[in-house]
Amino acid sequence: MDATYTWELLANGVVLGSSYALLAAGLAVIFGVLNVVNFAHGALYMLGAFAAYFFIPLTGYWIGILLTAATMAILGIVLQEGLLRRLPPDGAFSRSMLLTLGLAMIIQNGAIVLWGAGPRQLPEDSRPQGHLLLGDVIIPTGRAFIVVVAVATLGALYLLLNRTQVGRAMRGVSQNPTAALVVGISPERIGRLAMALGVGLAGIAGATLTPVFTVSPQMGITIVFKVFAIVVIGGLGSVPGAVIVAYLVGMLESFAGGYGSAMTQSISVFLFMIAIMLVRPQGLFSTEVRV
Amino acid sequence: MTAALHVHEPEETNDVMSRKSSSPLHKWLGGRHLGPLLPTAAAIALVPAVVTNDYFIDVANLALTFMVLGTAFNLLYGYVGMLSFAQVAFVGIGGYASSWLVTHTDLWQPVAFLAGGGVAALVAAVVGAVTVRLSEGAFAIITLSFTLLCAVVAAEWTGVTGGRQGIFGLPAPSLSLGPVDLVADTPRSYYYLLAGFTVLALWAMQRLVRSSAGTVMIAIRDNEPLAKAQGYATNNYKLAVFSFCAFVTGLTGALHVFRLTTIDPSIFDFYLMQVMLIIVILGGAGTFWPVAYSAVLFAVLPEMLRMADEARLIVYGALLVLGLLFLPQGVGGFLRARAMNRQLRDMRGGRS
Amino acid sequence: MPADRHLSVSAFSAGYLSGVPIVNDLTYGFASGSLTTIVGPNGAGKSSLLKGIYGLTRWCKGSIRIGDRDITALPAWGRLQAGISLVPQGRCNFPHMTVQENLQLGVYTLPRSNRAVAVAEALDQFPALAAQRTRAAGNLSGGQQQLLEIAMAMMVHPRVLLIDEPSLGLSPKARCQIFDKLKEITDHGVSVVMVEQNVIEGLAASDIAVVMVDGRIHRHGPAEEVLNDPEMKNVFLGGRPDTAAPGREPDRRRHDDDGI
Amino acid sequence: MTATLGAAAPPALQVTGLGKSFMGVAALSDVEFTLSTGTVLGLIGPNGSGKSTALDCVTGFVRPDSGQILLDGESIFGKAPHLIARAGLVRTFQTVKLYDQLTLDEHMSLSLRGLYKAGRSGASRRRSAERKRATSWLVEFGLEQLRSAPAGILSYGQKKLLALAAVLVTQPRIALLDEPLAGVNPRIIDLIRDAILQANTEGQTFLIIEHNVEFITSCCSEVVVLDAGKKLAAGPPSVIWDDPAVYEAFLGRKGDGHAG
Repeated sequence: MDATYTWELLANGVVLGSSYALLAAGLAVIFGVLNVVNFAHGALYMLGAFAAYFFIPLTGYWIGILLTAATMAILGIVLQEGLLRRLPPDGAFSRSMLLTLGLAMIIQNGAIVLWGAGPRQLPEDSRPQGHLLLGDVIIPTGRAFIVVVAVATLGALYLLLNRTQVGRAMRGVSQNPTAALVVGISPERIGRLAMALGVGLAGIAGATLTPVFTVSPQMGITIVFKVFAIVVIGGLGSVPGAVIVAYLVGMLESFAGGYGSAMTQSISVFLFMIAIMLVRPQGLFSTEVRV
Repeated sequence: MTAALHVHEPEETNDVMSRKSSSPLHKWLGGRHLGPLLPTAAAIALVPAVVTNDYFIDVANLALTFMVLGTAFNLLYGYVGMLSFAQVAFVGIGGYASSWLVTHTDLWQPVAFLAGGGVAALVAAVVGAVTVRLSEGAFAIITLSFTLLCAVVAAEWTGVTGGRQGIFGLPAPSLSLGPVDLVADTPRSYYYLLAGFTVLALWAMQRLVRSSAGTVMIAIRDNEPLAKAQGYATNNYKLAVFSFCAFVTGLTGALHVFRLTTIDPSIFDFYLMQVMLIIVILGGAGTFWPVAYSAVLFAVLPEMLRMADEARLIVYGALLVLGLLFLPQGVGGFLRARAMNRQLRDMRGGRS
Repeated sequence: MPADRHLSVSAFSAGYLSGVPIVNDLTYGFASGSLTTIVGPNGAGKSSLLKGIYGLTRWCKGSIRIGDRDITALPAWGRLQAGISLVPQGRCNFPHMTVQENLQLGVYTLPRSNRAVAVAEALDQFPALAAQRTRAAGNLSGGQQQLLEIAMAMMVHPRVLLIDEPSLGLSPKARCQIFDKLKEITDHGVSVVMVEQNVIEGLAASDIAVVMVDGRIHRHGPAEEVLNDPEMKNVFLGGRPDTAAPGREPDRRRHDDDGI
Repeated sequence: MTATLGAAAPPALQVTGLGKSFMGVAALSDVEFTLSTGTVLGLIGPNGSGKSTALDCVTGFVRPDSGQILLDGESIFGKAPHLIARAGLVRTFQTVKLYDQLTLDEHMSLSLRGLYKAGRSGASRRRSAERKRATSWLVEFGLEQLRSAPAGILSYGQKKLLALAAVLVTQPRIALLDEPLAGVNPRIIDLIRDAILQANTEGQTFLIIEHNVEFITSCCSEVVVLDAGKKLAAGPPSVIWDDPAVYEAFLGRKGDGHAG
């Protein structure tokens, strides 16, 4: 077996895993704090990619990504305030899934109406130029940036959740909403923040892909399936679990794709999820709570 | 409520449990619950006499298809509380399996159709064996992932599914037994085929819901641990209903694609899933007939509001969101709540 | 007694469905710096009164004042800042966080600069918790968790502490500790309003008793007086004060406990 | 106990060496108790002592790590909850569980039918006897007026009664009740106590978790005390209350808390 090819697959796995990790962490934050399975995550990721597609030629790479993150975070707040928060409280769990699914369809088909179904690519001169050489492995700068942005963002997320009072408050709301209310945490404020974070992370994931791949309204569908698998394997709502599994799945996919077809890639991820569910139905990283 | 604690009227208590006896056949068909099925069947039978235009007959064909698909999804989500996004996958699996069997083997057509449902049920049994015991969220996610996986497989597994082109030019369903030779090659003749199937399927599903197993299904939805503590193998019930619904859905899928005479990976698109969701949510999850009737509405409505596919999906998405926000129990749930309030008022009134 | 610690409600109604008041047009001024215990039959609206005062019921009417300040319009966290803390029924902490982290969230509404001091103070005042600082709250015993919740509520130096059924599901030993702690808190000038099903032990520990029936105040007075009032025996049995209770003697429970 | 005629029948339920830990923290270790047919065994202990975990392990809702659980001499260790229920161990839950949309009648018949697969004969006479029993329990608990109403509308106390009735009507080998009295008023406490005593007189075997000392003293023939997941003591209530270790863990300071 060709060693360089293996290294390339490995690098590719890290890049894929970084994108997945951004998406999965956002999904896990939203689930953990709001108890909402956000089925619109893929559509929001696609919106992020389109936002970056429009921003980057105007402002350049880094500012474009920041602008995208900010725009998407604001969109997250709007969705939370305008829709999710208004769901009637009884049976809200399954209804929130259906609501976000409806939302996904509105966004996705709206994008087709607005921008057409065809793929688009960022003009050559707006993409990050050059490449990195790691041994024999060539990594285009755009891909390397995905990893850099992901690691920086996830590091910041870790610090936010574990080292700041507001992050502690977010974890608090996810563990016991009533207790959070009693110590004076405003659930509305934390809910907005969680949606802003989650959707912002999806936006960043989309934005970093824009300079590397093509952008199209359907791009969210296939990727979100893998991200859902990641979140389930990691244990719904566990942010560290989601990030670790994201890199695992990125590797798995890179190698399954490298030695097989797109079909084997998808099937291997699905089978991995099923296998984990057989052994640990609550996911790899969720903890058994004593009643 | 405490006032109820000291009232005793034992005379009243016996006739609630004893039921009026009727003919065994009537009983087996579903007894006193048969109610709305007969008028519905009569209305279905009357359509060809009233509607002359073949185009509208085709719309009616779609309405029948949606009635079965919507009701099967309602059985899962409304009655057992399983939010399964795999229903659309079973439509596709049933469609692909029956198409492949008819085009690649000499299997008698009715058997090929049933086999379409059978394959869907078998796949459901395998997927369900792992997923029915998982949390609500994990179940929803895995079933959705499964549907997306099916789309990928249908597009890539060219040898069997025909890839992105799919399988086309499917023959009209025909039943030739000796001198009898029935071919469903026009929308009108297809309507008779679908109408028979729909009434049968609705009867079977209604029979299940009103049976003692149906009560267990509701019990599992309302409180699964208690059902376990009362000796019910809840996972087996869930698996059985999941597979049964997959069978009905797969069979409907087979009939659906043979009406269109073609199948390709787009069958796994969000469109059908979204239609099923809207039918059940706006009709009222957990109420039988309102869901069946709302299926008719959502088959006819888009034909009256002619618009591009994307625009229609946006409108449907918006309807779903608005329904969830403003009519969360659906029309059926609203009616049921009203009836229950009336019943409670009567009970309270009778007591004082 | 400082007047600004005085909690009062007037023409106060609260409930879950609009137009179905569980607390019904209630007017009362809670005594400052003392332990007031609210007793009454199931469904009398005791818990709803506490939740209504803290702002957790779905709707309410009338006014709530602390001292001279009307706090009716404030959301829950605003009322907390105005000096009202609530410890609701059941477990109400963050089970996967350590005791320390729980306490850090307890001071969520305090200015950043005061937080560390408040945490240190709480650990000082609740030595039982200091010993468990690094354990996850969910792994503490029921009594310790209840103490933790009281500690979290007290960290913001409230004027009024509302506490709902602190003895629920606790052993007699843990119950005693909790009641003692509450008495100690009133000694520091904080008004404590407690809802308690365990009428006899609850009233024995308190200064003032309020008897609620059907969302209204049936009577109130010194706890000892109400406890020994024979007319109240049905209330202690969970019934209404005007109907005769069949069977049991009101002090049978105490008798049995003495006998063991 | 002495076996006078041949070999003694095995005890109804025998638990030995039961252990369970969550996240490395032992919730139960080496717990053992024996329940004889026709008796009422009380399982008591401070909160968090593992009572509910023990019940969950015995009924299959939590998979125990180690030990032996014998029902009439046959192992039910690690079996699925529905199989254990069919084998005759039928339980209630600490937080009352019901089917909100189903009627009271449907609750009773579901309960009967679920356990009727456990080898009960389906003869119509048998079934009509069961139906009569169901009706009489509903009458006894004052619920017969509401029998065709959905359980969601019941008050908390009525819900507890219905949950108990649904267990008792099946006349299980052993009825396991998790805090049947928690949160209900004394009037309903009396109803529940009388129902349990009546069923016991008719031969029903019980395992009951409860905090109510008076109830334990008057109803249980035998008590097992758990503390911190370990068995602390066992014996008749009168003996147990004199055990100093039990005092320390469960009752706290002797004679305190009853001033007045």
